[in-house]
Amino acid sequence: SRADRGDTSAADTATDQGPAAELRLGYFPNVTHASALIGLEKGFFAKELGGTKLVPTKFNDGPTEVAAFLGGSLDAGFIGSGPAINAFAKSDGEAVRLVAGGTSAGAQLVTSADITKPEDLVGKTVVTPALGNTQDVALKKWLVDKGLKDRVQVTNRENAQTLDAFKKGEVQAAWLPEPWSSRLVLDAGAKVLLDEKELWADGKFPTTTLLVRTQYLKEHPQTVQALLRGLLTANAYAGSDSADAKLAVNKQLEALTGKGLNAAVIDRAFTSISLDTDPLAATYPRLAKDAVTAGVATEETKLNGFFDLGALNTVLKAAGKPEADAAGLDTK
Amino acid sequence: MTATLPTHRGTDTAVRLTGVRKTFGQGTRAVTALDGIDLRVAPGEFVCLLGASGCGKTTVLNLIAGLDQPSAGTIELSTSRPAVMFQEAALMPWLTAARNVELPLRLAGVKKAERETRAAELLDLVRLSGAGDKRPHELSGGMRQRVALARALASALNREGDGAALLLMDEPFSALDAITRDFLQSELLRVWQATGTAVVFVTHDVREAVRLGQRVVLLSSKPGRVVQEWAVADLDAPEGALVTEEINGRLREVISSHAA
Amino acid sequence: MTATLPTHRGTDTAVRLTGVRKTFGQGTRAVTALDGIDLRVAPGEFVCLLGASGCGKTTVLNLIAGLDQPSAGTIELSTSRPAVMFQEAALMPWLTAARNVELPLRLAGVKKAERETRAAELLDLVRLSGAGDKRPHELSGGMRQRVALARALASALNREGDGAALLLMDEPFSALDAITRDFLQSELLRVWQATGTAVVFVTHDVREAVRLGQRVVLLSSKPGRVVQEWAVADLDAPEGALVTEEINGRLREVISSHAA
Amino acid sequence: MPHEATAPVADHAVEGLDALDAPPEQPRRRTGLVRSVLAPIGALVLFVAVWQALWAAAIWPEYQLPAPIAVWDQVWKVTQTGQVWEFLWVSVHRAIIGFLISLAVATPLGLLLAKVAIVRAAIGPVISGLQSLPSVAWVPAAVLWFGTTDAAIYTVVLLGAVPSIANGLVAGIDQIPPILPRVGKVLGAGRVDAARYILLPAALPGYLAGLKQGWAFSWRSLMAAELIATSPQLGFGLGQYLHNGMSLSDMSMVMAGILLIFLVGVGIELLLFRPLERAVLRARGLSGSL
Amino acid sequence: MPHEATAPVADHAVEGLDALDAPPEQPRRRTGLVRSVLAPIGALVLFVAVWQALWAAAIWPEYQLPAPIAVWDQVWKVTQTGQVWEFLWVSVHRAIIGFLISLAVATPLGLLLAKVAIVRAAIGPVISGLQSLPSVAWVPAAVLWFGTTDAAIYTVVLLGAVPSIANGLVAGIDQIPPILPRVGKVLGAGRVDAARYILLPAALPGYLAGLKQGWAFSWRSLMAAELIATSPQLGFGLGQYLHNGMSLSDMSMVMAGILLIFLVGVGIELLLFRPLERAVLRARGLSGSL
Ligand SMILES: Nc1ncnc2c1ncn2[C@@H]1O[C@H](COP(=O)(O)OP(=O)(O)OP(=O)(O)O)[C@@H](O)[C@H]1O
Ligand SMILES: Nc1ncnc2c1ncn2[C@@H]1O[C@H](COP(=O)(O)OP(=O)(O)OP(=O)(O)O)[C@@H](O)[C@H]1O
Ligand SMILES: [Mg+2]
Ligand SMILES: [Mg+2]
Repeated sequence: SRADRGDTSAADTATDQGPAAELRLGYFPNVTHASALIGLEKGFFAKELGGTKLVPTKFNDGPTEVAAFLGGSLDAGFIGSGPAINAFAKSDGEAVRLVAGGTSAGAQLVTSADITKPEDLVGKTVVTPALGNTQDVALKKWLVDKGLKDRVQVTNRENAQTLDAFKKGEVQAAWLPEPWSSRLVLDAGAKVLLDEKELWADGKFPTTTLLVRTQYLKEHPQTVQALLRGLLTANAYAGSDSADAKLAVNKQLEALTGKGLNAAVIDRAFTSISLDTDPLAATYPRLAKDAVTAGVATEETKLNGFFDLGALNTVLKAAGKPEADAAGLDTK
Repeated sequence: MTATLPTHRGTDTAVRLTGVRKTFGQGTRAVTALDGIDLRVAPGEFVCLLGASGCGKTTVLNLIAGLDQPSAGTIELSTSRPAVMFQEAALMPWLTAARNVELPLRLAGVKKAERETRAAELLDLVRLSGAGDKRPHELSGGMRQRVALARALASALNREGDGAALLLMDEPFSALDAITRDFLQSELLRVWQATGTAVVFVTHDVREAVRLGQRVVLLSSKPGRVVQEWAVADLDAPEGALVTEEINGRLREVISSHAA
Repeated sequence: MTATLPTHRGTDTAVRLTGVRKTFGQGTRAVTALDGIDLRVAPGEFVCLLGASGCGKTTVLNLIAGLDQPSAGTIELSTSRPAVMFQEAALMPWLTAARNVELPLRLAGVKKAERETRAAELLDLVRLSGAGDKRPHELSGGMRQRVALARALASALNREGDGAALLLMDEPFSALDAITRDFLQSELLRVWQATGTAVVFVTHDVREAVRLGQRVVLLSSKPGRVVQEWAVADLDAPEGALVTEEINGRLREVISSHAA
Repeated sequence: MPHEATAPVADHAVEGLDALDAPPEQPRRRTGLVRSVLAPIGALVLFVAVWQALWAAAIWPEYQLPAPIAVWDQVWKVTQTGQVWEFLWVSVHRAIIGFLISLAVATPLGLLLAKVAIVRAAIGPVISGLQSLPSVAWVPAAVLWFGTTDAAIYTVVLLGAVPSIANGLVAGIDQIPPILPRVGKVLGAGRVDAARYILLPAALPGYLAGLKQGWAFSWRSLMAAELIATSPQLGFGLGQYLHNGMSLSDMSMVMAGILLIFLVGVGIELLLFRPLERAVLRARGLSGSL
Repeated sequence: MPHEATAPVADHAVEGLDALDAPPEQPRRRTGLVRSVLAPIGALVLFVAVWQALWAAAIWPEYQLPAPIAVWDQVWKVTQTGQVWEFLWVSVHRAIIGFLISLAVATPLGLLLAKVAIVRAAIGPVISGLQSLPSVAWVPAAVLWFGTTDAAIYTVVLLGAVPSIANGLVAGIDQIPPILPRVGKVLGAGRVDAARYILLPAALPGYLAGLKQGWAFSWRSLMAAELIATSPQLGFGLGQYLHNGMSLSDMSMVMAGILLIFLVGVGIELLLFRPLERAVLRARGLSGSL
């Protein structure tokens, strides 16, 4: 039976097999996935990957991307920190490893003008994108801290719907990632009640991260390193030539969804996010704890072994940059 | 079954067909079933229609009933809606025998209790008193035909002040044994006499036609035309046998002339 | 239609029913249609079944054909599959007349060309040569019945080395005019003599039964039982008329005794 | 004993359809009872056994194929906390209301489509086209127009179920042997009477098939609507439960959600449609293998 | 002139079904032609006119009710860039393949369900239950089991369409007058022959209704499945286009997506099912108001 055999998954026995023939890379058509969009638009990934064929796969939501990871049909992918933790937890720490950060910060609690302090939210409904996603956890934790937990309703809606509902006055408050918080502010006249940055030391917290399937990471570390080099290049490009980077992001968005964002929204969104390969590992235990506090999870996810920053640090070292810290979460 | 209804012998015809033609289908597949039919049925008259299989008898009844439109010619009726008994039983498969008989009464808005009594009487008349709560698929072929007869009679007898009544029957006794058939023939005659309704009766049995009808009309086939008519009211037995012989001979002629 | 098939008079019965009972439904709604039927048909014999409407004739044929199972008693057949002509035409509405006739041949794996020739021959036999490409709903009632007859004959004639042949017919001529009926009776007799198939033939026409059959079997009704049998092979006209009279009388008795 | 329990429901439903003269149920044979109770249970046991065996063989990792017991635990958990009754109540009552409204709209529509040639030519294809639009497509539009209210949900349900029921009725009417409406006509049925006493009962077997599909569409559309549109006003239904399972990437929760949705579907089939269908077909001597 | 164009398709489809002995079409009357072309166009014009009037009245803001012309612009845009052909190709070819596989699976399944009492008792309710599961519910499971491949998409489509087609066939077979299979039996049809020569053709009108519903389910399910992901392997279909409109909360894009999906549904109905249905019903003298 299953119990006697124990779970020896393929990942444990995998060995280095050199560069892969193919890299299936997941991402969203979203500003918080800017590194991915820039890297793809400018060909940074393809260049570094050389002979490895890059297969970009666009996802519409985190859970589907997680399913693709768990089903083995995705090798690497940009994804929000919430689903990333889920992917790790639901596979009992097997299926995936977090190899680098993607984007940090870029989430705000925006409200209608008549709400000026947290207490004004009492009796109102606050919207977040999805149950258990990064913003959902953050909002619920914040409500607990403010002692508003039972006096404020939280509900989930697709971001696009939230925008329309806000315009119609059905919704007065939402905790949203970029570019949606910017769209609410610029297109619908919302005010920022709280920037999530204020809740974190240095204003840094993970929004998008880069996951790799554990087995892939063990079999093709060189390919993962190539991907990370591409990511560094993309981030560097965004830092040095941000106007063109924004253009690149918008081009991708238009190609992927048929329509770009207007310039003001992109500009505002870019000011609140930062593209950084540091995974901010130290924040994860708090994220895991917050999920419990927020009532989204029943027990704290054990994150030991979640991080595998070997490839990242090799690449950073080669580039002469400081290594990233796994905060002790890289071992079981 | 003693219902008597006002008879309407005031108008001079119950049905009149003038130069009626009926063609089914278009183009090369067109079939002319009837061509130049002229027929007049007086109020209260009992007319039997004879003819080879496929000559157009059913088509004539359908046209009179208003279920089909003639391709040419005119049809005049003195009643708005004749009662019809189809060649098939055509019972509603979801209704019991009794409910099938009640259906025309229900459509005419007759109250439930009265409906039930009348249906029971009619089922009795066709010797199916015990089968009222059976469904069509539980009945034999002949029983189904008798239910259809009872239904047609229910429809025929339930007409108040609606011009001259008219009953169209398409081989109503074909699936019955000789004895039941004899019995129902007498019942039909009784009902006919009591109500004074005009009847157009299709049959293949020449003796039946001579026995029941006041007039026998013979149709030819391909296309159907009126070949000959015989007045057969009030004949005695030997006369009847003679006419029967004659009609049979004519029928044979018509059929073989067509086959040739 | 000159197909001759090997006759199988070797076995001593074509069909034997012993103590057959058939009850429809359960509990209070149960109807015993047949009770204690004993009947033997010799190979090549032509047996006519008579009885009041609803007495169980169709049920007997269904049991012999294996379409229903008897509630008690046994049924032995020397052929694996008798040919059946149902009381209704039961044509496949999606097939033309010719294709309907071809159907049994198709099921027996006969080649297309031969199928078509044979179907054309049979349609000719029932005087429907021109109607082969019509669909059932375009045919008159009598025409449908004749197509069904042609189909049953196709099924009966297409059996090679399959025990003694058996043909079951349920009022096959009821919707036909006298002349066509006469003609088809002769054709049926011819086919019967040529092939030596046993025939069980249900009819309401006593004269037809006496003319066609070698033996006439009378069933009583509610429940159906064999009341009496008459050997009617090779009678001349006056003898035939006498027997017909006798059978009619007996039938009348049976029906009125039931009604009482 | 789902079977015995169904009898009264069936009778009741049949009474409600008295207009259509559906008959009382005939006495049922024991083999039928045994078969209709044991066979589905047997199928279920077999299914769970295969699942368990596959899981035990550990061909797939746990997160791809959760153990049956893990799924059962999820169901048990919501049952224990009583939440399941809330989900079921919220979803089922909505589905039933939606279905009934659809029925009321689709029946006259179907009659019109089937009997009035010009209506059929003009909007027949539109109805079929509507049927092929996924419910998810309507959700954002419905929410935009009606807000996250019950109105939005019923809109989505109606857009799913009405075309399906109407098409089922049309198909049923198309198949009526033409002699029956003719009989109705000579017996004196006007347009309304013909519909009530001839067309609807004659089309009932096909109509019922359409109703089954219509119910499936209602229920699916409702789930789709609940998956996407959520708000405290709307309550917490099965679709929402499933959605939460998906958001948390919790496979056993997803499977528990699927299981619950599926059980409602099967339950309605066994408690409502199966006996109705059986009664209708039996009354016409169309028992087949029922 | 959709109508004239359909004739050859119909004939062809009928030929393909030669087994079922569908007949050649009968000559068509002019009024029929006019009616079946003009009536839908009239309905369309009326619809657009009402929409335009509502929009012009400016009762709702633009983002709730875009102008017809704005939607048309979106359609025009994707047509100009040629993208629309890609969407259509990706989606339609997948839907057709999925539908054909469903057909091949559902037909024997339906026959078994209809004719083998134990199979019906055991898995009949399961099939109906499956039908009531929303396609979106299967998406995560399908991705988990089959990855982001066509296999996942076809799984979702099959789970939607197979039960629907099978149930349609069962309903069709249930309604066959019992005399026809009896005739088949006495004419010497074995189980397979009976299915091929009697049951399937006799059930054809009901089966066709099931196929229509099955097609609707395939197409809807496909739209739901296309929300999974886009990648070079999966291509970019109509479902994705619609989803993009939703995530951009661009109402005119959403409506353009709905319009395209709807047009495909109507197109298949007009080009395939309508003529087929007409031919089948005509051949049986069941023309009704067709
Ligand atoms: N499926 C059934 N369910 C219930 N009762 C039935 C069924 N089939 C036949 N019966 C009953 O059995 C009896 C005999 O029927 P059957 O059809 O054999 O009569 P029949 O002799 O062929 O009559 P007919 O000359 O009118 O055709 C009838 O009383 C009928 O009501
Ligand atoms: N709907 C139809 N389409 C095409 N031809 C038809 C149609 N109805 C009847 N016919 C043809 O019209 C002719 C007359 O048919 P009708 O049913 O009136 O005959 P009938 O005299 O009643 O014959 P029977 O005594 O056999 O019932 C037949 O040749 C038949 O094929
Ligand atoms: Mg006729
Ligand atoms: Mg009989």
